[in-house]
Amino acid sequence: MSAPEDINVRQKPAVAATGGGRSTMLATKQLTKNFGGLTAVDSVDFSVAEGEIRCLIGPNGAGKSTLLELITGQLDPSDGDIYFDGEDLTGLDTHKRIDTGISVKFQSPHVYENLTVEENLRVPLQRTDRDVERVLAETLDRIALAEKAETGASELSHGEKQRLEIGMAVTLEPKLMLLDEPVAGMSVDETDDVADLIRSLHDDGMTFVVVEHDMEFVRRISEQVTVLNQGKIFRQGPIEEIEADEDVRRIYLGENA
Amino acid sequence: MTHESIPRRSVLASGATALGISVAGCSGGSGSGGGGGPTVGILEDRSGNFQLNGTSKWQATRLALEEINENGGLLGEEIEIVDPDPQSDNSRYQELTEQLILQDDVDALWAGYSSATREAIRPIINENEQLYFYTTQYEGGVCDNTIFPVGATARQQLGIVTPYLADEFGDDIYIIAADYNFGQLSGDWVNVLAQENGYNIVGEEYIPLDETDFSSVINRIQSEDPDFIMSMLVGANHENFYDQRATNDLENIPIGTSTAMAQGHEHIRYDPPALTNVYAGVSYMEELGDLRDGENFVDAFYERWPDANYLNQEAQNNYFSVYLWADAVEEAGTFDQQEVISVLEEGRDISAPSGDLTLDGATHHMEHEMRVARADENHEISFTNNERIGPSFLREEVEGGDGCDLREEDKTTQYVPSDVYDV
Amino acid sequence: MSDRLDAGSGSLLGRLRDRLEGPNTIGGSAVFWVGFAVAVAALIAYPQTTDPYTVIQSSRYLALAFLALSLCFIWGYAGVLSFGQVAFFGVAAYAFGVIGINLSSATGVVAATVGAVVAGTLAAALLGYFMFYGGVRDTYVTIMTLVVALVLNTFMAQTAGSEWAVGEAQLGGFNGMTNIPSLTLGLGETGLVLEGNLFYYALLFTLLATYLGLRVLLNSSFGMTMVAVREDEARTATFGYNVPFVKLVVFTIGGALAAVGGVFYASWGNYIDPSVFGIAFAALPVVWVSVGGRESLLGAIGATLAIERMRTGLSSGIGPIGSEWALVIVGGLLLGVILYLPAGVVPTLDDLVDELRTRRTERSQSTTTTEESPE
Amino acid sequence: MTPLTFSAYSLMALLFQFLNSFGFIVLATVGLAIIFGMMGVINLAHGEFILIGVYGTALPYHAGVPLPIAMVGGVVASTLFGVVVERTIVRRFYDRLLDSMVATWGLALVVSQLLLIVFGSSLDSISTPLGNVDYGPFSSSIYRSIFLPAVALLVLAGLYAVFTRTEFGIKARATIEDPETARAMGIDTDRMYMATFAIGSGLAGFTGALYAPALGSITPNRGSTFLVESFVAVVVGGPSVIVGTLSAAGVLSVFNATGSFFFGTFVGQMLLLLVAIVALRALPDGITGYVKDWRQRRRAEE
Repeated sequence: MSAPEDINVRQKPAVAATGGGRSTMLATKQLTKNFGGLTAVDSVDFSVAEGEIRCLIGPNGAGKSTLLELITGQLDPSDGDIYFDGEDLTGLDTHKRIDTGISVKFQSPHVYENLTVEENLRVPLQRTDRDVERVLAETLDRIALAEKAETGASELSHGEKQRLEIGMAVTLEPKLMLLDEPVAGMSVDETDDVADLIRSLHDDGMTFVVVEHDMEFVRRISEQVTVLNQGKIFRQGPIEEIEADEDVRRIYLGENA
Repeated sequence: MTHESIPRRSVLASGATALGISVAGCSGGSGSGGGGGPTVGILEDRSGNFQLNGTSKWQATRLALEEINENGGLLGEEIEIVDPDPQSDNSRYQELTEQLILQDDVDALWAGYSSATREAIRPIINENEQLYFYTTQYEGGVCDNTIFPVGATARQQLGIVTPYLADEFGDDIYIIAADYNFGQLSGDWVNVLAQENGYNIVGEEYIPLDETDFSSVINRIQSEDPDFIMSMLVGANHENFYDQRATNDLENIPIGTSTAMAQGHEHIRYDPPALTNVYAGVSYMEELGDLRDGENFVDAFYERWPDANYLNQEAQNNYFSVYLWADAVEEAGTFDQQEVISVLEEGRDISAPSGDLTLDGATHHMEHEMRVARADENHEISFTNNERIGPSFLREEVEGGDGCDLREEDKTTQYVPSDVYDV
Repeated sequence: MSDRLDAGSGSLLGRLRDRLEGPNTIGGSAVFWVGFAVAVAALIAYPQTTDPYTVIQSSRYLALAFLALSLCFIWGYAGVLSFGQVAFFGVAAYAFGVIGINLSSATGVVAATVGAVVAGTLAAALLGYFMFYGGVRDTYVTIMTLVVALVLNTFMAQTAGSEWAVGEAQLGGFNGMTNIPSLTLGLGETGLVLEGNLFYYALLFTLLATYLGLRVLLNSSFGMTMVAVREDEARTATFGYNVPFVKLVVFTIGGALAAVGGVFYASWGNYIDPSVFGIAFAALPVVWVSVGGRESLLGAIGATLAIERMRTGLSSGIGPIGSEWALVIVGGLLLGVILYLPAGVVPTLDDLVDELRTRRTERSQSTTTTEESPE
Repeated sequence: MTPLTFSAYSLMALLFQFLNSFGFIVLATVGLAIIFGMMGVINLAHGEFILIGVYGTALPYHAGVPLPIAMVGGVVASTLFGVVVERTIVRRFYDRLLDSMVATWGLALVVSQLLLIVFGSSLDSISTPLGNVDYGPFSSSIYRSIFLPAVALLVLAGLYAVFTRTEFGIKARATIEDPETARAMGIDTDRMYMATFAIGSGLAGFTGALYAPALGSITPNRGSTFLVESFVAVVVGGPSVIVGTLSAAGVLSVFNATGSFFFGTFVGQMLLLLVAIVALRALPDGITGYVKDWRQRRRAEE
């Protein structure tokens, strides 16, 4: 599968990642989540500026997925607050948070296995004011699944499911997109496709938070990286700096090295 | 104690029918039976909640009809029997009643154990003016054009047993009864008897039909310490009361009942001493045998149904009422239901295993031979206090004392004690 | 076999079929609709060809079919297995009785019909709100609905005393409520009493309209939402759907369907008793829908008619098999279907037909290509 | 009816009433709770499993076997039946739990009707052993109010030991937690499911055996006697089998006993059901689900 040709592939990020002159889009204040005796997310102040592609890395169990689930309301925080576009999301139901302009793709593919690709896309799309048939065709093209529109989602490959899921999240035209391991288990080609997809959406003005292990992939899409370890923000900064950081290497990169 | 006052003609007729000698001869008229011969419908439960009582009723009805057929049928024709199993399910009863009336075109119908079943099919019976025999002992008061409730009523049963116990043991009564119409109305009747005779009701409670645990009931009875208990408990769940009574050594408080023993034969199914000192007001129990000369209904029953559990009070009602109907058909010379009802409404005497009974034409109820059946510590049954009791409530008390007379006016109603008494 | 009669022609029929067909309902071919029309015609002609009893009996089955539709709708399409749909059926039946007995005119019966459906629907809405906004899920919903039915069973069974009356209407306890009026259309004192064949037709057309209406609903975007909720609640919430609300709406509609059935049922026998809330009756809709196929409205209706007909037939025994085997056969059949046709009879048949058709098309295609290749 | 008045004796009667109710709910529930809690299968034939225990006890008893030995017969019968049912029916439904309800409902119909066909409309009842204890004007059955609740507690304690202390229990819990990992660790999950189902059926049979002499009439419909209480208790108890059953039985029997003691049996029944509904609304995952949450929160605060 190759990405449609109209997607503009660039090697360097278009925008500097830090807040600078841009307004803060997402901010957590002292966000904490306990599971039993374990503190999965520990007093995290995490903020993302509008227009960023922020990557979130860290060893297994660092609390990355938990942080995303706290932001979307899958989990309720034990303490702390979440702000999006200046609005306090804490305590809101998931669907209300989605309506403020957040979209999410979970770690393991969560498509509707018993529906076709097209039906999968219709589910989020039918809620919007958008022209369903037009957007459907566009999105199918964009995620390169036009030929499989009538195929049952259970028959898709892992990579196709990942793309479908991103496609579903995208149809809502979110301001902020949360992606949990969008290229896990993908071939190199597929990974490239997803990277291209993210870049093209970013060019359209979408902000991203991406949880990812694949540092190659992280380098391709992002400059600014946050490292979580044991539920806390361990480091935050440009990718080069993080990669050079001995402590980060020790806790995280060492694992993969 | 009115054994001798039996009109001769009826005894001869019913005796003759029983022996298969067709008095009226073959008239050839097939009555209302659609196309074929005469048809009788039996709807009695052989599975589900009421199978214990229903099976015996079904067996006795079949026995009577088969006897008639073996002896040459009725008006020279063999009676066809339609007897699906309604499975203790009232909505199935409704459906099957429609089927038997509209499709099988039955000339007479025997159906149902509980009052709930009777009430469920009553609209259908009324709409189709179907001749219907309801044979369970019941709360009484049904006054309905085409229905013949031939079982003893609460007034008859409680009327024999309550005064007997009060005379024997004292005036303080504790009432426990099933929490539905039958139980509540039976409770009302005990209250009526108490008002009339100056008894003292020290406790009264109504228990849901699915309750099986009676410990709190027993504690309350112990707390009130009555002279005797009147129990109108119903169904397999409630039987547990008798066992728990024995466990708690409560046999010294006698129990009067209209429901135990005669229907569910608890005195056989329970080990002694559970039913010790239970006094049932009954019209019949298997232990009574057959009071007719030269007949043995009980033997015939077990010969036909070797696996049967018990021949209960209701089964006897089914049995004699089949003959009552056959007798009326013979006299009417037709199976036409209206004509048969007219004949029945003239009032009839019948010699039944339980004694010589009379059908009261005006009320469609029976004058029964009532007796008190007592179980001793070995669950041996003895009968005392024989008395002939008529349907006095419907005949003399309702409608300001005018009574209900179905020969005079059409009715499809049920009277309750509170129509007449302040209960 | 053409799959689309005149798709894209923009004709009225075409647009109608667009609304009625979709991935969520079985049966969309021209053959299906022809068969459907034939079946409906047969059902319309049926009372003319049979005796009054069979018509009355069939009416009862048709009334029960609403209960099956109600469960099929919420379980098959939104994944909410309720063991207590009979609760709304029964509430409506009792409400119909209470209002109908108190207002005995024709207008009164019409009011009773409306009031009863509203009562059943509200009861479902209330329970649904209580459960879905309270976070009660999956199996717990199933058992909670069953417990609600059992509460009503226990409660109604003890309403025997004369103090349990609403106006003229005695609730009647275990004996049930009698003298419930027959369905009537009309105003004031005069009206058309729906009995016998008329009752049958009223039921048949209401059922037909309900079936087609549900097809339209299921193939609309709301139907897609229901399916999404059934497939994955959490994921659906992350697309901005208010899942508890969707389930509440579905459950309420299900309650309304059951309520319609309850009104017909009470009016059928002019009687209702607490056994409608009992566990034996509560299990029946689950039986019908499982056998017919939970994702097939038509399957649910068909299974209701077939199973109930069979149950009645078996209660008289079949040939040498005595009536005592009726329940054994029903239970065994249920086990067999669930074990060997887990999707239910109708979806399994549908798959089979699809497969045959594909095979045939493949074969004909292969022959066509070889034979017509010169062209 | 006249409500009972307060006195030392009546409070004692209330206590025995509570114990009676508690024993009944625990024993009625425990077999169902094991099968539901460990396997997720709702066994709608639970009442019939108990009934097999009742028949398995009553038949040998009436043939002259002493009651305690006859009771063993009841347990053996229901356990064997459970194994057969698991092998032939239930194991096909581990991935379709809702369907298992339908299947077991079908099974329930077949079993109770077959019992009717084979053994007739009723078996003779068995008298309750052990007599009663007298206090003031009152008395209570020793068997129902002391023996059975004690057995109920022993059963729960035994289950706790089996599932926490034995290798089988640990394997069974691992299987329930995550079947795939358990398989990867070399646990024969298939056998674990069968064993769990057998234990659940055996316990149902044990309940039947214990209640054979406390049930009054023994008819093929008596299975339903146990059904409602057991469902309510399983749901109110929540996912943790032992603690859940214990706490649900405790809460429900307090309401049931108090209600029927002071206001009559109808109020007792209604209270039990209404408490169940309220409990479910307030604690959608049952009592143990709530306790788990609460513990987490407390630990977090520390």
